[in-house]
Order: sequence, then C-alpha cells, then structure tokens
Amino acid sequence: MRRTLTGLALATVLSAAALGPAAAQDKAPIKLGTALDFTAVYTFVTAEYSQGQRDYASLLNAKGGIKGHSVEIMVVDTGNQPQRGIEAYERFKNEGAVLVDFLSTPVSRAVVPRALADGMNVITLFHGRSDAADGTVFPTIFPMTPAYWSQATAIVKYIDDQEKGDLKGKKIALVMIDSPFGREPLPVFEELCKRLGYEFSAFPYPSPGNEQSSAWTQLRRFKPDWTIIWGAGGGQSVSVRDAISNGIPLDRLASVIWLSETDANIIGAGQTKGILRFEGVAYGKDLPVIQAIEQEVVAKGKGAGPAEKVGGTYYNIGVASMALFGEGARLALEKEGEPLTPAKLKKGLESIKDFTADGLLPPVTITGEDHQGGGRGRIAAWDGSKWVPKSAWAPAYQDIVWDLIHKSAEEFKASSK
Amino acid sequence: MLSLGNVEVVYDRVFLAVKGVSIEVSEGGMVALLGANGAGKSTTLKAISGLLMPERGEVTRGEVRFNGRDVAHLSPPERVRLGIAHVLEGRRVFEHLTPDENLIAATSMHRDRRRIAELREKVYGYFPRLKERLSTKAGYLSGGEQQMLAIGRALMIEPKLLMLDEPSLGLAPYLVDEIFAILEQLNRDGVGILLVEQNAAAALDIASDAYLIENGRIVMSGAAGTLKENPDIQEFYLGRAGRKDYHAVKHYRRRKRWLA
Amino acid sequence: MFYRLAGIRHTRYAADRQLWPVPVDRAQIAALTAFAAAAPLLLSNLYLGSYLLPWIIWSTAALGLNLLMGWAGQIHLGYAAVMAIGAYSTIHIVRAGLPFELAIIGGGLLSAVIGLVFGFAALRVKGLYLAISTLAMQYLVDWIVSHVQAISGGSQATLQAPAFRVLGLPVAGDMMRYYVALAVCLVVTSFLLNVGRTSFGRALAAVREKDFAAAIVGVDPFYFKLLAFWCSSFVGGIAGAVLAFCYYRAVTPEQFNLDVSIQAVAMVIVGGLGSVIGSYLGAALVLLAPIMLNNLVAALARAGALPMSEEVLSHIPLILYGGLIVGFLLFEPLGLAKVYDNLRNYFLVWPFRHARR
Amino acid sequence: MDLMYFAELAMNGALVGLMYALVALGIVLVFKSSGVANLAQGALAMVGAYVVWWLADPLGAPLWAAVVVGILIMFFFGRAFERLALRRMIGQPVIMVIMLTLGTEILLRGSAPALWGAQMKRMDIGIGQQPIVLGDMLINRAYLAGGVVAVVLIGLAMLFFNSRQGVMLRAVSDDQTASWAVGISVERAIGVSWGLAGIAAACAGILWGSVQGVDWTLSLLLIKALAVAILGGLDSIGGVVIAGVAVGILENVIPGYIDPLVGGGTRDLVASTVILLTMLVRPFGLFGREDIERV
Repeated sequence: MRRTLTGLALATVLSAAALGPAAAQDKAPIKLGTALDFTAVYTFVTAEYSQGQRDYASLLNAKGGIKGHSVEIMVVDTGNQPQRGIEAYERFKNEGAVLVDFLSTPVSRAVVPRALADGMNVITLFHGRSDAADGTVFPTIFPMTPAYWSQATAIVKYIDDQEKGDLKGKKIALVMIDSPFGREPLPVFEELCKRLGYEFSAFPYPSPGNEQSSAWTQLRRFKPDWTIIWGAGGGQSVSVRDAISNGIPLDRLASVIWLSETDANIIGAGQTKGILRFEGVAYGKDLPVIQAIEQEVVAKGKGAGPAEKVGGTYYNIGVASMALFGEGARLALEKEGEPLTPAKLKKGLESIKDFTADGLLPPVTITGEDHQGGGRGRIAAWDGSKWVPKSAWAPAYQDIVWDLIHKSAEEFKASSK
Repeated sequence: MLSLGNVEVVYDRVFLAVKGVSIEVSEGGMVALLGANGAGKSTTLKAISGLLMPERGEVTRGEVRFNGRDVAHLSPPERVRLGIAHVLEGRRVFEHLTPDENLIAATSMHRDRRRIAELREKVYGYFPRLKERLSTKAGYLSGGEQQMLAIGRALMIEPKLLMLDEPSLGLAPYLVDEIFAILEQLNRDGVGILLVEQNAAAALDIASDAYLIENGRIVMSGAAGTLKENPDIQEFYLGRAGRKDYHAVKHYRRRKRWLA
Repeated sequence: MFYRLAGIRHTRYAADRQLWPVPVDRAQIAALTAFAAAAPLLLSNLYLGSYLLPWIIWSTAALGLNLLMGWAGQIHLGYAAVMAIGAYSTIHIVRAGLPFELAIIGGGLLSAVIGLVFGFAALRVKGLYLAISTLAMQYLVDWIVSHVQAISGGSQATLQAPAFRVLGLPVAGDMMRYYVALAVCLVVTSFLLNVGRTSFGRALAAVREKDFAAAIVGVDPFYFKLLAFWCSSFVGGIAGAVLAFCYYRAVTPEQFNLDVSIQAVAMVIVGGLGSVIGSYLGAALVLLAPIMLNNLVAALARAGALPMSEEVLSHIPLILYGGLIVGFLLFEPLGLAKVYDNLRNYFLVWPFRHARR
Repeated sequence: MDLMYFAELAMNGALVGLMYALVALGIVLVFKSSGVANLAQGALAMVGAYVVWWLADPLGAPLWAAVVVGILIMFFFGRAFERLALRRMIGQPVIMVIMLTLGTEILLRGSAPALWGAQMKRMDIGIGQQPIVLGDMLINRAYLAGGVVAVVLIGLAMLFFNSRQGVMLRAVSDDQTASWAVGISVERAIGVSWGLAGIAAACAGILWGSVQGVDWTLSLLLIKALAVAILGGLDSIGGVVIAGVAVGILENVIPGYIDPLVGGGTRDLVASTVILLTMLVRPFGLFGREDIERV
C-alpha cells in the first residue's frame, strides 16, 4: 500500500513538472488558458462551451492560424473552486497565455484582482461582474457581450415593444434563484419600473432550485402579465415546468440567457413551445462560421466533442468567444506587431469594431471604455425544435445600465484601495 | 456432544484470556462452569458460540468440537444452526421489541411457520408469565421476566446445547429458584446445558458435572457432588466453612491448594 | 537518517521532554524552517504563489481544526463558516481604518465568539449529531453571509481585500504575502506542538476519551469543550483572514461553503487526527492532489494516452479525490501521519526490523 | 391572508416533503440497522436516477423495465457498498464513518457524470404537467405522484419491519451481539438494509429526476433528507413520514409569508433551523428512541 502511494505521488509530481511546452511550431503558438468548471455548478454549459471553443481554434489552425500563429487552448477543470482557478491562472501566466477564461462567477471574482494587477486579459462572456463593462476601472476584463444588466433591459424592452410601449399598470414578475447571480438584475428592473410604470415583484427560490413550488404559488396570486425567469442549470427546467403547471402562458415567459435546447428537451420539446429567452449569439448551424467548422473540423474527425452538439446554444457561445478573441488577436498583430503579448491583445480587443463573425454575433464594438461591446442582444422563441429570433439585434436602455455600471465600478475602485 | 480441547483465547492479539481449557458436555448433560469474576467463564462460552469476534477475540489454539465436528471456524449464526444456543450475560433481550417479537427474532433457521407457532406455544408453556406481558416492550419487563425471555428466545432455536451465562445475576432468590427449576425441567426434556454461575451452590445443586476455572485455566473438575464436598470449594465458592472468629484464625493459613 | 538514536542518553527530564529529543530531528526542523524562510528566493513565483502559499495557509487552518477534532475529539463540519467569519470581519475592520495586526486579532476573536455558538451544540450532543448540527450551522452562516449585503459587499457579493501593512511595511507581492502567512503558520504550529505538553492538552485528551470520566477526575468537560472550540475557531478565523488577504485578495461566499468545510475535515483525517505533521501532509494532499491529478490527466490526455472526452477527463480528478479519501479511511485510518511515522520508525532502526518500545 | 393560498402552499409542501422523506427513508433504514449515518444517500439517489435513465434512454428499455431493473441494480449497489466499504469500518470512530460516506459521495458525484455525461438528462415517467385543480388550488401532478409513491414505499417499509425478516432487522438494531447469539446473520441483515436503502434511493432518484432532470445536483437532496430524518428520529420509519410532511409544509409556508416581507429566499434556512431546533429540544427526534448518547 505504502509503496503504491509513494509511487503514485512520485508520478504525480513528475508529470506535473513535465508539463512543459508543447511541440514547437514555425511561429510561436498563441496560448490561451481556459480553466472551466466541468464538474460542479456549471456542468450544464461547460462541456458544449469548451467544445465550441476548441472546434473554432481547430478551424483557425486549419486555416493557417492567426497570422501564421497557431492557437493552443489549455483546458483544465476547476470544479468551481477558487483556489484551483488561481493555480490554473498562475500556471497559464507562467506558460505565456495571453488570455484566460473561467466561465465561473466565483472563480473569475477570485482571479480578477490578480488579473488586473498582472495585466492579464480575462473574458467573461454573458456572465461575471456586470460592472466589468467599465474598461477604465477593469482594463483587462472583457465581457464583450451583454452582461446580466443588459440582458435584463433587453428582455424588458421586448416586453415593452409587445405591449406597444404601454407598460403602465402591467405586472412583471421575476422568478430568480436566490444567489448573487439571481439578485443581480434587481436594480435594473426596479429602475425600469420607475421609468415605464409597470408593477414589479420578485419571487426568489433557493439554490439549486430543484423545488420552487412556493415561489410559483405566490407568483400566481400576483397574476403577472409577463414573467421572467432568472436561473441556470437544473433550476431552469423546474421553473418552466412549474410555470406550465401554474398556467403561465409560455409566450409570456422570458428567460435569462441560460436556457437552451437541452432544457427544452428535458421538459419536453413540444410542451415548451413558445418560451422566450435572451440571446446574445445566434443559434443553429445555418451560419457561415458553424458551416466552416462542420466542413473543416467535424467532417475531418477533428471535432472536440459529439457532432450533434455543434450549433447548439452554448456551443455557439463558445465559438463566439474564440471568434472575438481571434479578431482581437488579428488586430493586435496587425497594429502592434509581433509577438503577441497580453498588453497588445488588450489593445487589439479594444479595437474590435462592428465585428459579427459573419452573423454569429450582433455587431460588437469594443472600446477602451466600453468592454461590453455595445450591449446588443435579442429575444428568441422556442418553436418546438429550434430557437427563432423574435426581435432584431439591438441595445436597450443602455443609459440605465451604464449608470449602474459606473456606480458599481466606482465602489470597486474605492474598495480595492 | 461438546468437547473443548486445550482452547486458548487471545483478545486484540495481545491479551491472553483463557488457556488450555478442556470441557466436555455429554448429550443431555448438565454441566456447571464455576469461577470468580474475570476467570474466563464468559470467554469460554463465547469461544463455543463464536461471539468472540465482535470483541476482537480469537481462538488461537485448541479445538472446539460439537457432535464431532470442528466448529471453531464457523460464524455464530452457523453454530446456532447446529444447535448451540448462548444466553448472554445480563440478559440482553431486544429491548424495543415485544416479547413475542423477541421470540420471532430467533427463528431465522426455521422455514415452517407452523413449527414456529408450536415453538412459541412451547416456550409460553415453560414461561407462562411471558404470555401475560405479550405486548409490552421487552425493555420494560422485570429482571426475572427478561431472563425468562432470554432463555425462551434461546429455546426457539431448538438447541441441543443451551449455554447460560449467569442466569441468576441480579435476581431475587425465589426467581433464581424458579429459573433453575425450569432449567432442570429443560434438561429432563433432553437439552444439554452448560451453565456458568457465580452462584455455585445453586449451580452445583442441579448440575451433574462441574468445572472450576480460575485465571483462565481449568483448575478442578469432576462430578458435581464431588466438587461440592471439596473443602476448598466449600470455603471459597460456597461460603460454607461456617462463621469463623477472624481474630482467632490466621486466615491466610488456608490457601487454595491448586495455587501451590 | 540512520542510527539517529545511537549514543543519545538523556540524563535530565528537561532534556528528555524537549520537543525534539533527537538532534537529527532538530537539524531537520531547522533545515525545513530555513528552506521555508528562503523559499521566495528558491522557488518560482508559480510554485511560491499557487502551491506553497495556499499550502501553508491551509495547513494553519487544518491545525486549528485538528486541535478540535484530533485533540478534543469534537466533530466540526462547519469550519469553513468559521473561517469565513474571520475573513469577512478582518476585511471590514481594516476598511474601518484599523491596522491589520489589530484587525486580524479582532477577526479571530469574532470567529472565536461565533465558534463558541457551534461549541454550545457540542455541549448538548456529540458524534453524528454534532456533525449534523455543525453542518446546519454552516448553512446558516453561508446564508447570512451571502444575503446580508453589508457583510458580503454589495450586489456583486464580492469583497476586495484592501491593501494593508504589517509592522509598517506595505504587503504587496507574493513574497511579502508569503512571509505574513508563514509567520502566522509558525505561531500556530508552535502553539499546537506545545498543546500536548500542557495541562490544557491533557485535559482535552481526557475529554476526548471519555467526557464523564474526565468530569470525575476534575476536568470540567463543559469548560474544556468550549475552550477547544474557542481556540480552534480563533485559529480558523485567523487562517481565514490570511487566506483572504494573502491568497484570494477578494472574498466571495462560495470560497467558504460546505465543500470547503468537508475539504478541511478531509485534510485533518487524511493527515492524521491529532498530529501536527499530519495537518501539513493532509493539507498538501487534499489541496494539491486535485491540482496535480488535474495536471497529470491533462498531460496524459495531451500525450494521447487517454482517449476520452474532456468531460470524462475532467471528472477523473474528482473521482480520484473521493477515492483517495475512501481509500485512506479503509486502508490507513490513522492517516498520512501514521505512514510517515512508520517510515520514520523503519529507518530509525534500519537494517533491523523492530523498534524498541 | 386567504385560506386557499395557505392550503395550496401546505398541500404542495406536504407532497414535496414526502418526496424528501423517501430520500430520508434510506438514511433511516441504514441507521436503524447499523447505526451508520449514510451521508451518501443523496449521491445514491443520483446514481439511481442515472441508472434508470441509462437503461431507458441509451439502452432503450421500456420505462417499466428500466425502473424495475434500476431498482434491482440499486439494491445490489447498496449491498456492495456495505460489503466493500462499511464492513471494514466496524469499530472505527464515528467521524471516520461519516467521512467515509462523504468521500463516497464525492466519488459517486464524480463517477456518474463521467460515465454518463454531466449534462442534464431528461427522465420522463409519463406524468403530465397539467396541474390538478381543486377549486382555487393547484396541485402539482408530479408532486402528487411522488408523494403517493413515497407514502406507499414508506408504508411497505413499515410493513416489512413488522414481518419476520423485519423483526430480525429490528433485533439487529437493538443488540448486534445478541442477534448473533440467536442465529441472525448480522452482516446479511445490515447488507439487506443497505439494499433497501438502495431501493429507496432509486425510487427517490426516479421521482426527483422526473421533476428536475437527472444530473449531479440530485445529490444535494441530502441536506433536506437529513433534516427530515433528524426531525423524525433517525431510527423511526413512521417518523420520516410525519417529519417529511412537517418539513415540507414549513418550507413552503414560511417562505410564502416571510419572503415578501424580507425580500429574500428564506427557504434554505428552514431545513437548517429544523435540524438545530431538533438538536436543542429533542436530539432523538419526534419519534426516535431516546437512548442516544447524551452529554
């Protein structure tokens, strides 16, 4: 027993030490670090997301890389544990990564102070601190897509449009997971409430949300005209189920971005027809980028995961994250020259202008001040087999969002002194 | 029927509890095992029934034969199936079960329901008192009733050999008499009995043979009558040496002879 | 290494009762301390900042928990909550303008007070029931921390650790942070090393073995149980504060949830109950094993030795981690400290087989 | 407030509570026979749900067959766990046993998603989503089905414990040595109780899996189940029903009235508070035996 253990320990140490650089290329590869949560809270999205990221990197490499540099993604699991995220971050930094991705709110939060101090680029697509959109306070944190506050405004905008701009006296209910993530949009809804004059009420359910009947019983007494669900993972399908059984019409039920075809299929693809969700990245395979991946990567057997996931909601978000990175890296190499460093990549990312990745994304424009990329999103509905856009890409009530962003960013600045 | 040959028991691999114990119980015999506290009586019984295991004891030497078969390596339930019943010291009834359920708990070896019903009636025949307390939890029975229940429970096994560990412990004298009367009755009905007792007088009265164990060794054995007459037994176990004036007697004069 | 005991004859009690009666041991400890002091010069930033630093902080925390579980025999499944209280209150006190040295003591004291509440449960129940009570309290503290914005730091529920000074020196950079953590760790370690030699330690042992028997010989189990909870929570609070200031630099409720409590208990058990060196070894294994296994699996996968999907690969460390805990309990319940002890004894007398006892 | 509101909260809460009770039943069965608190029961429920999903979906077995086979598999899984792990822990301090079950939980929580995929799976056991309407009250069909199944299973467990086999199991929980002495195979009895716990886990996993989908979060049912088991008394099967209903109602009604006042989800607090109050007032639970070790 003892000998086995010692042997195991020795092997572990040796292999950890042997994690040297990968095979050399003609031009130095560009390294990215993704320390994702495959095993704990974010399992509902991570596998597909990472698959999308790696497939897009394969596509880039198949096409000769970014200006001749191949792209290498380092993937590790953090189990949503901050200390593992920090370790991974430090290792990525050591190995020369120019950009890191955590796809986990607690891990990103633990890493943000370090990344800011080190000048390392962190991307936080559709999640993480909403106030990180303020590029002056968070110079190297890049949400690049509408964070939660912008998602909330986009949903309310859609509702407002459906009600022909007259929300006075209408009732909007929010059913949200009782965690910082769920409480995050509350100030936005309350601010919009003042402006648009609707009646608003929030119904929290406890994490992880496998049982929500109390919230929905309360909600039914409130008789909302529109209902918004704000959760992620397993809680979402329970929310939709409870909505159905409480007689909430699904075409008046809108979700935060974390609602995918997987959830719809869990509840029953047909039964969930009509449900609305916020969308920041186009869905499906009918997009030039995804088609290219199908031909260049998946068809050649180099896909990073099951082929049927290609084109899915979270897969496409993964692709989008890498497309944005690729664009930023290209711009950085063009404008700032070789070799690519985190600081150059930051400049590159900040010079992305009206980038859509051939229709995968709404036009994204990132500047030194605005790391949110413009805050454009849209609403899509599930038609029983796919997500169909119901509105055009557009930003919504960005003034409110930016007020909040500035206020919160100021707080951050003051508190980190 | 039962024969122990030179048995040695070690607890925790270090503590030697009994050594070189040899005991014979014949078919339908009634044998008493006498000894002081800690002499190794209970250990000997546990070596026979296999209950050393939970206490991390082990038979390290010698053999335990039952009806000619070496049982030293069988598990306790297997030995029970051979007909060895062990009534533990301190009664140990299932306190949260009713007397009836206590009896049923001891029927894992029987398949025939009618047989079980018959056995239960037979036990209630021996112990009519139990029938009166049928539905109370066994924990609330009196000490004597619990002892009866413990014996009755062992009888459900239909034992060939019934081993009792201190059945008189903590009981009023008239109850001791009652229980010993039942033991005699059982013995007459053909059950072999191995009785461990501190109450040597009562035990020697009903037993046919007796062994005396001290410090883990058998120091004396023979017919019950012979032992009863032995002056050492009389003084040290039966207290029949009569009142002595301890001022007049050098009380260390008399030593247990076998210690010499 | 070999024959260390040869020629050692202690002629006075004082010599025999010192912490390390064997000169070689003293030399080893001195070498280790010297290495620890010089580590920032010897190790790269990666190893210092993301292996050594968290390791010594978690060892400090594990020592605090081991005082309670190993020495006093009380189960605690809410240790992370206690650490959270230390972390949050220290940050708030520093923000209020007090110096760090005072703040960390204050944080420790506050943890100790809340830890006493956990301790009151121990006066009523023990064993399994104590485990479940402390588990419930972990949930309560979690809930309060994450729901009271004044504690958790606004709508983002993240609290930045402010810049701080120790003894007038600004603490910035991994090296300074490391020395702060090391200093705390050394203080706690020397406290724990000496506990067993004091009447306090003997009283705890008495309470652990049989509390009512302890009461009979005049050791008040109520008092000593509470004292054990007090001390261990104090250490836990301080460790939490160091963790927040020197390692995470920003705290969120998830950093101190139930999983973290379980990790802490695993450190103590895998390391060895009631062993100082075990706390270090346990912290190392539980903290670093998932990371190492992760890297190992990733390296094997990159080399093409593990033809599996990323999803499966990423679960392997979790499986191995669970398996490690189960394996230790089944095959070496006394933990790494026992493994170490066996090895040490083996080499003490090598090439002979048996140590003289 | 109006009565129907209260009634609806209470009714759905009670049904959900019964579904918690089904998880708690597994804990009680094991504790009753061997005095081990199985903190891996939530993970067992998760494995049960995965197994049934695996049989029904990728392997394409009809649902009833998947359920039956899944329950059988879990029976043997529970027994195997006892045989391989817990039997070696006899005589170890309670913290070791607790930690062993926690370690097993981690192990299972890693293994099941690794084997079958971490993404949430669909488990459709054919219960419609339309609610049952009683006047102004809506009753969740899935919860009603779950509650009924839970009551039936717990009832079966109670019946079983009054049968001859069950009496022997109870005898084992009373006094293991004495059980040995009267010929009960204690190891087998404890193994059987683990098997039964596996069955309870499988059923709970199927029901909860059909409500929330199958993924690792099913193992989080543990804390609710613990609250139920502790309140009812760790060794009382009947107590599980009462306590389940009580915890379920409290969990639903208290947030229903308090949440709007404090503006936050107080539901998670209920389970923890129930545990703590039980410990303070009646550590042995409502119906548990009083002979637990007190300080």
